[in-house]
Amino acid sequence: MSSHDHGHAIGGDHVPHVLPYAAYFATWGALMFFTIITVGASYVNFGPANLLIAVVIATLKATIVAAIFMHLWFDHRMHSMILGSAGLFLAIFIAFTMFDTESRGHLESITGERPADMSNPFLGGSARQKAMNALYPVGSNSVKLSAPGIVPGVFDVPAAPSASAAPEASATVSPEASASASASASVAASGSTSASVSGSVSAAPSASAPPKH
Amino acid sequence: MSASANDEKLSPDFHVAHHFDTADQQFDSARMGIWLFLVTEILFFGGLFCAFFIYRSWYFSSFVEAHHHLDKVMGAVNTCVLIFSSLTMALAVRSAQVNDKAKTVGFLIVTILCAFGFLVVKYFEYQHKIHDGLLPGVHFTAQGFSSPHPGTFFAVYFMMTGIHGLHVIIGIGLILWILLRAQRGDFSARYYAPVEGVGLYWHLVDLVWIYLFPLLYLVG
Amino acid sequence: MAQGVAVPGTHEDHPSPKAKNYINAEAGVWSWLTTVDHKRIGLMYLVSTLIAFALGGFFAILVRLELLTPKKTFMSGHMYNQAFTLHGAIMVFLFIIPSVPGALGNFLLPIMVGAKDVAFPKLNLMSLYLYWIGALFTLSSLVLGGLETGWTFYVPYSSTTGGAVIAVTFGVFVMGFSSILTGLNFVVTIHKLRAPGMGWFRLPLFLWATYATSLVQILATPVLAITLLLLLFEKAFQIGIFDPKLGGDPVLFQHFFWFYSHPAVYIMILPGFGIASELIAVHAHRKVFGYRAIAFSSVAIALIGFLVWGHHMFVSGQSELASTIFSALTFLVAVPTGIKMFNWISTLWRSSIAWTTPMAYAAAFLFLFAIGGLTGLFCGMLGTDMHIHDTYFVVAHFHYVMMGGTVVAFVGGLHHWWPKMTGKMYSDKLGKLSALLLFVGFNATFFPQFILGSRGMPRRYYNYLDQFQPLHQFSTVGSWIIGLAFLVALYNLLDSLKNGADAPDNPWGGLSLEWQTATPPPTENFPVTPRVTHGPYDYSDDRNATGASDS
Amino acid sequence: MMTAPKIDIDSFWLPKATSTLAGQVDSAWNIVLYTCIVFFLLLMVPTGYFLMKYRRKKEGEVTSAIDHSTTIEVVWTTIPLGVLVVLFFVGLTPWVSAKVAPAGALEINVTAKKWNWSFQYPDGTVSAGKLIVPKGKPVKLTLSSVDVIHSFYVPEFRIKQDAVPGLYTSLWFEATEIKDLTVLCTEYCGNADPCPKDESIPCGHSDMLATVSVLDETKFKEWLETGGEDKSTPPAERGKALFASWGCATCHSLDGSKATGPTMKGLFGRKEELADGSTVSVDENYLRESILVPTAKQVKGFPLVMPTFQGQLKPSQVDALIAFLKEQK
Repeated sequence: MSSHDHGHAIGGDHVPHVLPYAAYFATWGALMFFTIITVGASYVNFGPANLLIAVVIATLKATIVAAIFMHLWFDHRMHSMILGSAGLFLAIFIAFTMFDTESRGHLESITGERPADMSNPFLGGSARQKAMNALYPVGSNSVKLSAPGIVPGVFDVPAAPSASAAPEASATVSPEASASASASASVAASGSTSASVSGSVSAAPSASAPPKH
Repeated sequence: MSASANDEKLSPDFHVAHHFDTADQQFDSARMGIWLFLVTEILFFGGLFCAFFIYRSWYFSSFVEAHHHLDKVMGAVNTCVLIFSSLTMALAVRSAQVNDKAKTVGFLIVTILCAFGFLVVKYFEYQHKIHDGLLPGVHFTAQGFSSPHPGTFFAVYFMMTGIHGLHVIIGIGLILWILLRAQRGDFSARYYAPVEGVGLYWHLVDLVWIYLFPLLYLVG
Repeated sequence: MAQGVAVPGTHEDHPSPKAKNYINAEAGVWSWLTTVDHKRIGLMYLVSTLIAFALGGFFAILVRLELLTPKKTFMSGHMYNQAFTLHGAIMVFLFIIPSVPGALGNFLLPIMVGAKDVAFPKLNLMSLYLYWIGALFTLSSLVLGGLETGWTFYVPYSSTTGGAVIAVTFGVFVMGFSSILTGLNFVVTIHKLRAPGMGWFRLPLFLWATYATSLVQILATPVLAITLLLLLFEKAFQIGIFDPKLGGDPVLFQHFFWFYSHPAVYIMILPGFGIASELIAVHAHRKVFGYRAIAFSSVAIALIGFLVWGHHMFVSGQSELASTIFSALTFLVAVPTGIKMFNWISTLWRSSIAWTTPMAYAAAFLFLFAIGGLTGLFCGMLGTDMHIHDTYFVVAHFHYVMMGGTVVAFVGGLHHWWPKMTGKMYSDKLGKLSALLLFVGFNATFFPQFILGSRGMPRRYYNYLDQFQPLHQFSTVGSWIIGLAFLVALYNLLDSLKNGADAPDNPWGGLSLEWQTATPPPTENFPVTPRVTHGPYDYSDDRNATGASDS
Repeated sequence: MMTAPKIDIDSFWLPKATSTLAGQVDSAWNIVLYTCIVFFLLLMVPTGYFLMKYRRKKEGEVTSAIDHSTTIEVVWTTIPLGVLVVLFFVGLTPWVSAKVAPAGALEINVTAKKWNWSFQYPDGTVSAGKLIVPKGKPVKLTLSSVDVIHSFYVPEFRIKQDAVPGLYTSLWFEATEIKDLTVLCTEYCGNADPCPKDESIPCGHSDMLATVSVLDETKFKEWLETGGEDKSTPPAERGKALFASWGCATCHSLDGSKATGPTMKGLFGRKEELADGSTVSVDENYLRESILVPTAKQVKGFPLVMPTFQGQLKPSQVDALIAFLKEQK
């Protein structure tokens, strides 16, 4: 029963691989050190890197715990592979899901205000809708829809202001841009997709983009 | 490695289960089983981490605002408590490996105490949140938030820490079980797989918290 | 007899079948409920999953009957929704997922690797109990106001509708643990408990498939668990993770759900692949063509299966970029699946095919799965999926895969191993009749659904446009033939228990280890741990050629 | 169930193609269909042949020992892979065109709710249950839902898109024929229990139909100018139609029976007790307010589940509804 065999990958498992106390306390010290670092770092604002720093330090700590406390360093490589596979599949899960959620238009980015009025999603919230309401007061019987181009963009009149390019806002970017990608939430993404695939579609389809068809 | 030296250290109750050929095989199987189980635990928590990252990205200002309502100090204290308990758990396994029954029992007791300490701190944290109306979804009643959907942060917070807390409670039960068996003298240098298995589980609970603490308390 | 596989003392002077075996080793209900013998647990799984199958099938017949006419035939729309929900939930969670691993896997895996039991026998029993508990919660919906969410539990419908959502979600959550523990047990058993000489490339292909299945169970099921837990909390406490009113995202639920449920499709079909490999090799008495290709393709399918879940969400509001990537990856799964088909067919080449009942089922499997697999291309293609998504085309596609694939393979496998499990031979004639009826009835039921779907008939419809009625009626009549086929098979198998001849140890001349032990096997499978000297399919007398599979 | 136009089937598999996109989808469909048939024959002809040819004639036949061929494995890995890559792009093409609407398309907002569709035009015109579009012009639909997930599907256009609460999704089409087509909901959305007695009221997922009416450009302009309403019919009759098409009848009965909301029988002039204890006499103002701001005065004993119709109904439509409700003695 030897306790002097640490430091090389273990062979016979019925010989417990016993680490010296120092190794455990050193590990603990390292963990405490990184805890202090991560707490300290939280008082400094690194902007978008905040999350990255926190995750990196946490991963360092987790690696130390796994390697020493959980004995992975001295264990069958199989067990490291098993743990690694958990990380891999978790990464696949989070990465693919976020691939969607990050490239998908979300109501908030469109309406600019939350909570959205779920009972009437098209009322009030969207900048496009506001612009539309300004042009054509809702339900106003006085509006006579006789002028050409009253359904902007459909019937000729390319220069006519489109529904989304409201009078007040053709210059402002944020609400309008999102409003014109608008409503099609996800089209922005498809723009880039298709651009990369077929090269035929503009990257950011908007009301002013030339008609494709 | 003489067989007789090993046999002396075998605890009286220990026998290789009927379907295994050797103690090695049994020990290896148990550990592989535990590691596979830890994989499922990681993926189980993984769903919540996924939700955290997504909603943080969507409701960034809300997450930043909401995380200031968590008590950094309490979180840090709990982190230290849990890391310390991880140390004592590792030492308990070490003691079992070297046939030191008294120390095994002692370290396990410290580990359990730390676990209870963790839960006590958590209790006070929860109490504050509930008192302040910082609850998930429809139950969120706190006033004065400038960003929409702070309830989402607390949904993630309560689900994550709640499930983690549940794991701590289960861990206490498991350690208690190991403690009683250690007291009874079930373990030896040749047979300590249950101690190591529970130890691995406990380290995983610590490992999850190592991520939860900075994500929820520090960067929000 | 035991060509190439030396199992000392099992077959030479094998006593009569009345000798002590796992069935008569102990008597009494209690001895079954507390057993840790994998074979008894497998048998209990078999009975339980078959009961679930009967129940799911009953709801299927109800659903088809209601669709005999548009509008109301005999039940209300509300009841119809419950019927198809229960049909789906029972078939998926109570039958297909646990059936092959739980019943055949449990029974065969330790024998096939030459072990006495699985690595964790008590855990194995716990899996069975968890399955029972979960099943009880799920079925409690029948009395707790029903469940009408569809088996997919999409939010916000499931989190706002009434009924027994919480009970069922909890039940499926518990059954998830059962599935995880079974998978974990199998992986460890295959890694650690193989008999001497049983190298990885001497594992029967059924075990490769089961191994791949178990990996998926371990890696994917926990995500289902957390999904259902979140849904449960959403429903009970409105925590707002998925509820759009509170800032949650319903589409995120679909990601969570399909991250499990797409790989779960492989939990369902991979064991079917494994069975098919066994049936074809044993009943054609031929060395499997492309053993390694089939083995690795199982693992490849399991792993690639994790990258494609978004193809269930092409029209869900998922971003176009994500859909495009998921579609591209989806096509990759078709490659290893194709490899399997090609190799199975090549295994038939220059073989010696005995037209037994299991072979009849295997032939049906090849035909039906070919259709099921190929029609998947329509669903994986972005442009065509837009048209057929959530229509009967998809319904037909997954029934061809799940039922034409897995269920047909399962029933074939049941006939294949029935003599080993029970010690009785059934009537081969009736068995083949049931296979024929199933084949005819299945195609009559589901082929019209391809046409219905491509013509625009959406799924989960209680009421439908009159013009679809003829095809629906055709399909309903087909479902009766399927029902008849299963009744014939059931009668045949049950009758064999009473009137069947005693089965020899190795009725089909198989070479894998389960055929080398007594029928039915003794409690610890082999009197002496077997020593494996050749691969499981070394049928050829040409020993020079067998070297390829040793290594 | 609403009366829905028949789906025009003009081939064995597919409905008639009546949008510019449908042609593209059908080309992709045909390519994958023929590929599948070829592969199916490639698999099944040898299978059938082997199954017959290699039947066991006597016990103990020697079978082939050939157990692998790397060449052939590579062949049947790479050739299908190549075919699949091609199929991916075949499927991608129509999808990209389906997802990117031409600029300047007529934008219509589609609101889905259990179990009806409403369509809002840029000028504020709202049409319930009937989508009127011009032929030969691109129409872009932006979808959302107020309750659960629904899905907008027109088989003859080959388009489908989920309407998700809390999210805007979109799709577009350009109709190529003047005719009426059926819109189906393809995302399961439940059933009412029990169903209203009147069978014309949609009661569940499979009744959640709408009609797309493709008109020529002139007729479409005419329709839009009149706000989609025929002013010649009496208000009460228009109100009756609105009452049905907006799904009011799902919650409000006309025969006095209790449902999710108060019955409309004998409503006008009735004294209603409100949740806050006060009472109100039902007059025009109360009705208008209740339609536009249902939360303002909640009738005691009924859940507050009615959605607002503010911005969806025009004043003249509200008037028509009130006229209809006044007649429910």
